Amino acid sequence: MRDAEAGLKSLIPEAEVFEHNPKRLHISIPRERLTEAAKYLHRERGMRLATCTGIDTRAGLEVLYHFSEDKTGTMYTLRVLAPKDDPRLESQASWFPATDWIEREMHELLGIDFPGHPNLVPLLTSDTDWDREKYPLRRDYERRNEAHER
Amino acid sequence: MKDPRIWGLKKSPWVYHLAAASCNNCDIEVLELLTPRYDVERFGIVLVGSPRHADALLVTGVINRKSLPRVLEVYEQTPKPCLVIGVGTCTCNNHIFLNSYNAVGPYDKYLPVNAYVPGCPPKPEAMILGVVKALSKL
Amino acid sequence: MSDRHVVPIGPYHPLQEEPEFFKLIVEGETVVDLEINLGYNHRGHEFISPELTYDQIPFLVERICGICSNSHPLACVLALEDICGVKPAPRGAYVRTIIHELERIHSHLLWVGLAGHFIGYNTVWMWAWRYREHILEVFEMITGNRNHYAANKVGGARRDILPEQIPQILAALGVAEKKTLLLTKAVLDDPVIRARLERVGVLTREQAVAYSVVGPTARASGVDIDVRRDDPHDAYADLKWNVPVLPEGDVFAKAKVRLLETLESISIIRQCLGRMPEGPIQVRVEEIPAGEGIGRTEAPRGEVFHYLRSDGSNRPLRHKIRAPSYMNIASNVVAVRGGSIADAALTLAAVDPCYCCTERLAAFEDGKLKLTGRDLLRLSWAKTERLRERMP
Amino acid sequence: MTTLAGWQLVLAFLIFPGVVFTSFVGLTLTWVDRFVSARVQWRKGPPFYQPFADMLKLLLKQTVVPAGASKVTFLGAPMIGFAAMCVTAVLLFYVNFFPHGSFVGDLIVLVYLFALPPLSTILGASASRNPLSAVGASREMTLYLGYELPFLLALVVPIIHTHGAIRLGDLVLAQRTAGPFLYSWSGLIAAVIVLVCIQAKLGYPPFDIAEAEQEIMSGVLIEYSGAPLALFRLTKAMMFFLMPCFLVTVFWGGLTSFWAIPELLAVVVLVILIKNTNPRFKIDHALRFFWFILGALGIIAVILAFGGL
Repeated sequence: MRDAEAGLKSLIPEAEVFEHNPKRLHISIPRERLTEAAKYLHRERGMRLATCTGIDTRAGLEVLYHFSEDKTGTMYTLRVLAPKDDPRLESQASWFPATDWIEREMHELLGIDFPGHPNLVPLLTSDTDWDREKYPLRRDYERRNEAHER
Repeated sequence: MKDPRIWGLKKSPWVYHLAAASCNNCDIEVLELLTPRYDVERFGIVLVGSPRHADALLVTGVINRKSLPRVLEVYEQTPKPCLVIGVGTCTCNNHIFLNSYNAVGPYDKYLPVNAYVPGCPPKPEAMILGVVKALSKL
Repeated sequence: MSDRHVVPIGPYHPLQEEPEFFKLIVEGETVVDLEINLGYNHRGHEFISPELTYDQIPFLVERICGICSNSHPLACVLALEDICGVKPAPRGAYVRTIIHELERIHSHLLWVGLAGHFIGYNTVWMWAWRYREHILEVFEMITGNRNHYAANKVGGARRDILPEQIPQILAALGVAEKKTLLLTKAVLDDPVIRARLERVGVLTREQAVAYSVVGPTARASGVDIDVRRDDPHDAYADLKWNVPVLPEGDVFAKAKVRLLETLESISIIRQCLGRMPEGPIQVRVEEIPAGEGIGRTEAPRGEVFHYLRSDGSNRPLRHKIRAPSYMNIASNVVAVRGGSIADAALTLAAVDPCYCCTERLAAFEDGKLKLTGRDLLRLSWAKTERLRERMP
Repeated sequence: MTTLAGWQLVLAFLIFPGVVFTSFVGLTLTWVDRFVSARVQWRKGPPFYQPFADMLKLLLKQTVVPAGASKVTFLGAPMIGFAAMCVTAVLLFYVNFFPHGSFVGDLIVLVYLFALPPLSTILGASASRNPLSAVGASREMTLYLGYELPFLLALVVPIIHTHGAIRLGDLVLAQRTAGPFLYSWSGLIAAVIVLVCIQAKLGYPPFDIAEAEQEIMSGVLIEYSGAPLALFRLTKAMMFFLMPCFLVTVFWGGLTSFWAIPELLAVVVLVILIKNTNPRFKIDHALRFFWFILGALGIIAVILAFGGL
């Protein structure tokens, strides 16, 4: 039972920890406790945010915050679920600049809203011809196979 | 001497390097053409800083939505007759990014491309051959 | 001579360069703010990879960046091995490590050349790139291509390094070491370069941690992280090398860290060549079970992060890719603020983004285009010239 | 006193010292410059006909005039510089071969003629309605103001040597009798100043501030293409030949002396070497360099000249 893991469990009792292997831990926490957990891992434990992954699953929009504890080389992944009908997550960009770009990317490619983000403008997609309602990384995005068209 | 215009273009092709959504490998290889080992200046090929002075556009990368309007603008600014030489497989057929939502197709959908230099990245010798072949086709 | 009228579009003239990747907001000589305009290279890798099978994905991710085209496939393959819990074949692990370190050498030599170009030493550029050709020749011999080596496979390496190739590798390493030592001496002892790079584009340790920067950018700001040592994969567990970390955080520290790292890489490769185990270079992996996997490796610019989620079929459900420059470039906003325009081009190049990104650069003063990318370069050279005047 | 008849003048203007001869020699010297520069970087360098091929190609390419740019000045600007260079060529050679035929004050006329090409560049750049070339034009003006002062100061020295002769013919004659001015202290300093001013007038490094990076004619003349661009480059090539001729005429004993050709080549090689060994100056730094360092040198040279050295 690593102390970071113990500290997190004491902070958020309802967190379930799944140990994929000694260096990869996945911790599922409710959506509301995200900021608390992230602040604990970054500020108290001094972990570095590798990146965040947004996945469109049947259960809803799942977002993984990958924190890396560089001293021991272990990866702590916070797993948060936002329901499809209300894709909203608290933005960490105000206190943690590293999440600024990745939240903007998830916003434009997956349609997750991040209230509290300083400037939630598109990061990667074109400024001229891009349909803001369509999210490419969602499962329902229609895939055109150019190979057959030609 | 056939048409002197063509002779002039053949003997001093000024090249402008246009990169739209490329992985920069072809761009580095294009730059390597200037280094002592390949030195394209012996053919009169000079890398110029503005499309206005260019005779040949060395294009790389698969155009993505954001860089398409800029690519067309640069092509329009280049005085004709000008060559378009695609460097790398991305410019031939969109390569591995064929089904990407952001790649809007190889150059020949928008510009008349005179020569393709396949290869990922093509060797500098292949690029020189590409430019020479494009010129000889004139 | 037919005259044709062309209507220029937009406030700035798009003719000279494409819209700026970095837009410096300046007041007089000092840079006040930086607007970063991404998206010109976005090709949607994460969208394409679920359509490909696990064998095809390394070829896709290789084309993310031309200069570190071995780090992405390696991280992706490590993620797959993380899902299946498989260890690569010992000899394959050593081959992968050798190619990974060789790429670091050629990437750092490339950056040293570009940095020289940015401060006006074009001979350093021609010189560094000339000796880089030796490494590219070695790559061509081992893997068949100058870049995009396709060297990694789930469970090991795709091609073996034959015993008769080793003498040429050692010869190329010898040249690389001699020249890197020369470059290190030339860069570290040249008073003008020191005056030009020291205290320029400083990224403090707190800022480095806040922006979670990785690689040489972090190590030059006193953050001691290196994925090869913290989360060792392949042959790194049983190799010995030291990780250069400097506290200053300025461009000079970043140059020094990169040069010292190149020398470390050369010694790593020599250690690997010395103790290459015999045996097959890959382990047969039948199928990828359902699950999640994280693959990380230390690319020349920092930690490359790949996350894969599989559902038991031969295609991934989700593939997250994060290149090191994604975090480093974001830190430029803080690094360039307050500096002079002449140093701007250099500071932005210090995080070593690929060549294309540093090309598109311009300075604006209250909305009006003031200096183009070329002007900023020339300002940078002129400053070098001025410093050389003042040198004794 | 031989004066050229009408048709001889036209012939002189078009063929011998004028357009054809000067541009031919100018382009060949440009090739020498590119070849030596390439060799300095271990490169093979372009073939000998490269500048001619560039000229031919540019002349026949399409000219694009940006909308909104004042068409007349945009296309007219390069012609001013070109015409000035042709007249200079005729005047310079005429004076050297018939020193008695030169008129009073032709030295001043030459100085003005040499000032026209930079002015035509500035005119062209500001006419092309592009923020980048406007920035380039303002820098070219600053640079011009910079080197004009020491340039004039340096020309005062030979005048003092010949006790107030404004006529170029007298200068040539004086040098034929009393030996070139270069061998006197003041003459040497003045020659060095003129050499540096030539470097700046040609826009070669370390003074190519108005042009972008390595490319020739890109910052200031970013909008130009086709024939106008060819005219600008041809003017520059002719200047690359005529400026050393001017230096040799005024300081090194005229063009007719036996040593004229080697002297010319020496000056050209010097210009190329300076070009290849110096990174660029920043505009205000260059201005300070011209006014204070070269200006001071000029005053010293004038004082020495008065002292008869």
